Amino acid sequence: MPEQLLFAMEVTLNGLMAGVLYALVALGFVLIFKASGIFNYAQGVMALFAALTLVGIQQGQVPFAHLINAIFGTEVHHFPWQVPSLIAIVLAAAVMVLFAYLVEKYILQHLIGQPDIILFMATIGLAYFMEGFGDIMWGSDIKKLDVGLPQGMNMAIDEATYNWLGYGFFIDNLDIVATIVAAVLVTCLVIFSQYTKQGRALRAVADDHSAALSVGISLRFIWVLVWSIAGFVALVAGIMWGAKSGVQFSLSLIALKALPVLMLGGFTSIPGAIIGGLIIGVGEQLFEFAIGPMIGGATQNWFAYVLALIFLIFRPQGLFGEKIIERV
Amino acid sequence: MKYTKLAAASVTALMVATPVLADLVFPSLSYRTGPYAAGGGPYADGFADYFTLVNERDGGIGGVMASVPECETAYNTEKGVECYEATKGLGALAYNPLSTGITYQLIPKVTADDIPLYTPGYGRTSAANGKVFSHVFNFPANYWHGASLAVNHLKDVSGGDLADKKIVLLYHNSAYGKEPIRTLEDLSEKHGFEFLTVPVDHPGQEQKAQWLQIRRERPDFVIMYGWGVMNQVAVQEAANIRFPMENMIGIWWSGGDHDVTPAGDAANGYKAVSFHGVGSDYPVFDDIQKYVVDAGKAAGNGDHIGKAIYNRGVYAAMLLAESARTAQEIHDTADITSSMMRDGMEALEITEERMAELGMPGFGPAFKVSCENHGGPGTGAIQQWDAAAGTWSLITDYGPSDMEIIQPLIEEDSAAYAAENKIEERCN
Amino acid sequence: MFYREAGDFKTSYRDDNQTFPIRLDRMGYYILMFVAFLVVPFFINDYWVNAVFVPFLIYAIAALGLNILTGYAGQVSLGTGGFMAVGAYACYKLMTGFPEVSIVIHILLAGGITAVVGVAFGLPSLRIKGFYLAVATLAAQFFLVWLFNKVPWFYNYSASGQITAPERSVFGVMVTGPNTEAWAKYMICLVFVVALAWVARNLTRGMMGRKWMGIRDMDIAAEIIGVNPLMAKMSAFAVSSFFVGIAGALFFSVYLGAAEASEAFGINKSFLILFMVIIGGLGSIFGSFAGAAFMVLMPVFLKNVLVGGLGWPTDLAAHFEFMIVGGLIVLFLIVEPHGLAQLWRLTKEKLRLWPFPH
Amino acid sequence: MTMTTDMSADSYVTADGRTIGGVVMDLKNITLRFGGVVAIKDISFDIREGEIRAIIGPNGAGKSSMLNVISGFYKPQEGEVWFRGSKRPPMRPYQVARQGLARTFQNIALFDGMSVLDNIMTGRLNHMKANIFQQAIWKGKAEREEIANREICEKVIDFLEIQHIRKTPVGRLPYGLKKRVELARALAAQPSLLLLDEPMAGMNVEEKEDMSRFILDMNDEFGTTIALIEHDMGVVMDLSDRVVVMDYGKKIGDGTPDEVRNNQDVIDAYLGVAHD
Repeated sequence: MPEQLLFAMEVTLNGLMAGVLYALVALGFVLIFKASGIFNYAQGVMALFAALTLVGIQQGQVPFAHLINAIFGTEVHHFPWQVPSLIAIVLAAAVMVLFAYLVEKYILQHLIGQPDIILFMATIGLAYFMEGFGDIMWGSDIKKLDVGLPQGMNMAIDEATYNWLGYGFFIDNLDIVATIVAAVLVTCLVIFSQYTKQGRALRAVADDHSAALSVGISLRFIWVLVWSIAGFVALVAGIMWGAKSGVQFSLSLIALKALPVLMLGGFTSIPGAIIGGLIIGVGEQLFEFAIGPMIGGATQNWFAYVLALIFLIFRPQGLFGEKIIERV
Repeated sequence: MKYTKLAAASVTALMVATPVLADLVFPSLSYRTGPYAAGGGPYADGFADYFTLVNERDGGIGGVMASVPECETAYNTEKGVECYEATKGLGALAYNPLSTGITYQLIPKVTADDIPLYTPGYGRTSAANGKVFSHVFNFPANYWHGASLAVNHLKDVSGGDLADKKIVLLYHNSAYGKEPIRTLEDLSEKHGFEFLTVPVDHPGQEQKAQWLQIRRERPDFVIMYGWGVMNQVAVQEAANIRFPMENMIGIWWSGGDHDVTPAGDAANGYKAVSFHGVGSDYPVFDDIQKYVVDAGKAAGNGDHIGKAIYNRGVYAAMLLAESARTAQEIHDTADITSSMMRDGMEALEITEERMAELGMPGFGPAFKVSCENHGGPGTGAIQQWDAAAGTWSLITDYGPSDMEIIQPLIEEDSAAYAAENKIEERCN
Repeated sequence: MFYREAGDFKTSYRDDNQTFPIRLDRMGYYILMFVAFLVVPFFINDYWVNAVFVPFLIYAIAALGLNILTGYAGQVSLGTGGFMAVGAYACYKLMTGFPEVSIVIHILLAGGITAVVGVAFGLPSLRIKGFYLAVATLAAQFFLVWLFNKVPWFYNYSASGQITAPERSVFGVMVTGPNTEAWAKYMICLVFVVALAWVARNLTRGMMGRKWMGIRDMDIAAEIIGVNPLMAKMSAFAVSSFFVGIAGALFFSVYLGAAEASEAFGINKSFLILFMVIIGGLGSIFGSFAGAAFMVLMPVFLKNVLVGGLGWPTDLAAHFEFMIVGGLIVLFLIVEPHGLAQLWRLTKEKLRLWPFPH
Repeated sequence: MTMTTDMSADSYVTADGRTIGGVVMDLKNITLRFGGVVAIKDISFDIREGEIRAIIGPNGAGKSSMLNVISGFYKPQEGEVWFRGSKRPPMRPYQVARQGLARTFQNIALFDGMSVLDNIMTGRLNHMKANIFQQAIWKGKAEREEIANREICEKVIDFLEIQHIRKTPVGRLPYGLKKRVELARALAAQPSLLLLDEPMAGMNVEEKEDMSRFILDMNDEFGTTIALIEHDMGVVMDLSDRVVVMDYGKKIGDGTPDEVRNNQDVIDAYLGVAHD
């Protein structure tokens, strides 16, 4: 097989893996948008905050240490314990549930019935707030996130492809884990929404707000629920991305990688988020591989958007979005 | 209207915000928030702590206390401008904004305002030409020196010959990252190595395509000009594709402790260029611990001491303090102005003895600034990361960079600036 | 009692159409203009110009532009930063390419070029609506910034990719470059702001504005009663981009003096200006100003209070600043989703009745 | 209001003395489908200059779809639309509007963010020619044009008796007034053909009487040709000169109110049911 083709295959595979990571972030957006029509810009910051909280709990950091020290002149930094990863993850998830509750109580409840753009802006305000709050709570230095995920090249794949094709493919173990986790997560979500009472309520609300209200489903509960789930998804995304780069401010910027995925897949479709993620992942990696060197490289950021834009021109509601019927 | 009310309110706020009047003011335009906070924090700590040390231990510079009003820029040019204007009025002696973008803003401004701008290891490289840039100093080394130093080192480890070697430059796709390209192109011509550039867009969380490309290209070496999250991801990805860490060499801004720690053991052996000492094994740090940290006067919480970026802040502060001292001697007054400060910087001479006196023996090169040369000697060493110990150590001496290549580039770029801005050459 | 419209009858449609139909408003406006043109320039210093006035004025232009697109024509755009970059780079190329031509012309042309680019990137709006469009405009944002960073022609092949504004003057007074007097910077921005605000007001009170608002409120109905959606949307994109382009040109040449696309015109700028528009009030000229003032002054004010006044460490202060700005945005949206402009209107309505509320 | 003259002639005079002219709009064999659903099946009818033409039929008969075909919003799969003697090429709705068509909507389609006056002024948009630069400058052509057209709108406002709400944002108005404003907007366009989609839906008797009066006066004073959809049979029979009856997308009757009233198909399909 010609070398270029092999390279293209490797890039495609890696693009798929990258796509899974994008989809993981996009998933959080879709959940909230579906249930409440809110385009939650804070999803990226939620991932950062969740990851910060996880690391903070794991390493026994004292929350607000810097603030406490600045006010009282003390020198507290760490509790004398470390928390096992699994417990830390559960605790971090609990914090995200609390966060969801507070968001519902202090923000969403007061904005019911406002136009979409106002809700969108509110989430940007929330993102700002969380950015500052996360830093004050846990400090702004880079934190190493280690929950025992494997990293680095998968040797088995490398060897197998080398023996088979004469060129060893590079696949990151972390990406494989991410793919599995994403699959499990989506399966759980599907099971939850199909087979539990709360899940059915969730779908009812996503389908028709007022109808759901009229049969006695509590919108408040649903919102807390869906924000909690989105918080948990953010935690998972934060772990996956944070394992690579350390937990730091830039983690919040992964939201920008999820937006073209959303555009492509439709804001309301979970399969759309996944397939959109894969298409964007493969598309941008292949473009960078094939065209990038000719025009100077670093094209991924904009190409993802342009790709999504081209799709949209032919299908304005996204791949899996509900068809827009115009009437007067 | 609302606007005027707000304006009135902020006037009041400004009135409240009268500065503590100290005599020698070295504003610190720092960034402890935003995407580059991890690098900005330790630097600002080191910068402030050194001046605090000078005040506490020596009773100031020439008997006059130094003050370091800090202003948060978040690496943002507009906030940088705001900070500059806000601190200018305090009688600022010199600016050190730790941002190439802000530096470009300030170059014309400081020249007009007669305040020196000090940009060690960053900023506008061609500002090393003092004939054109009267108020900008970037000693002891700049980006182009860094590129040359890296290539020199790679040449050494390749047994003195780089022909048939392939070097990739992985760079932050910004003004900063693009700086070394010309130098490296010229060096590739001179030494006969193959040269490739691979850009990474801000912020650089996703570098899969780049590293797959590097893996396909199989370069012998990778030189990295990164900043922020790009560094950590690059080190991790290099480890992932099993690129030999010792063949990867970062500029000093890619050589912080926080750049390598997230990758853990995998980062062992990673190298970076440095123009100053690493580690905390210098007497000055004991003094900082004693006079500053233990006295509760540290800018941060004191745990950055000895880290590469912290040390750079200390080093920059030391050179500024010495310049101020020089200025005091030249003008025979303890109470210097920014204009005198500029003269002091231009006349600065750092000797081995002086550094030893300051508790920083061998911390940097000995050099002398002149009217023509604001860029220092351009010497530097290579540091290497020991993941097990969690420390950097210098593995080479301070070596020279290839001024044969760099000087013409400096001349060319500064001449273009001079022509564009109708600046007449000085020092003649 | 003092603020009233009773007895302030209009006898012609022309009078009825004026911008400030209430006498007191009109007087307030004249006083503001007097202060802005004849008082402020004599008292302004470097700090106030660079930290407050010039950014406020320039952002007000950008906010006006975005408000025309988002507030009046209902097309949400997150590409403002990219379009500002177009204005800045166009201005730079013109300034360096034709140094003999006045910079005022360069700035206007830069606006024109941005308008053309804006229309090109606005074309998808014919098919794509709502948030999909908002995200689609991000394509413009990222692509334009990448382009200016990548193609050396845009920055005249300088080593670092930075663009630096050469010195230019208007009527013999330096307006760009480091030696510009504070008042000169202020005045050139003020003149542009006043002129553009006037243009924005004219466009939005006339048929153009009604077409835009028609598209915003109910696009299908608007088309059926005769609004050409292509023309309406494209004209909104063009006018909006023209404003934003001018803002970008001023931002680079007068305010910053040097810029780099990815740093100065990144996505944060797009969000910042959208903030201004929404906080100020969608579909309101006054709101654009109020929003710009709020978003420019708030951080400066907080910083001065927290760091200067209370002596907090800068990082804590900066983090609190984030929290306070974010919290205030949410609070504003909860208290008054229609922005500062609506708040102002309500205040006036109350005042109109004061002191006899019934 | 019964016809006394032979309808096949090019023009005739009604009993109340109005002159009805030749055919303005001729719809020939229109078929409209949405996917597999046939909304309109092979319908033909015409509208004459100066007449009030009603389209009636039960819910879902395809009346609104018909109106949407006329105003160019729906593109029929088959059939032709002839306007003023020539076949209409495929057109966007705004181009149709420029030919002198104006309409109101079943579910009020006003611009909620604008004042009543501005809404009505939008009706004038095809009459205002100042370009964007002239509008930006305002002084001169744009202002003159604005004032001239404002005068026309003020006449409409007087005519429909809505002076008091001129500056009120439309969103704050009650339903009946909104309907009236929408009519004003359509009227301000001074259309040669005015389409009214259920102008009296949801109104009480008094409001209906007002609206009927407006429609008649409009037709009378400005000579506007009107095609309207209405449910209230009494109103339709009183108002219109000719009536088209639709049922399940098909035309089952066409003629003067009297003719329609006596048409057996119509009685079976619609009137019979309605008056059971």
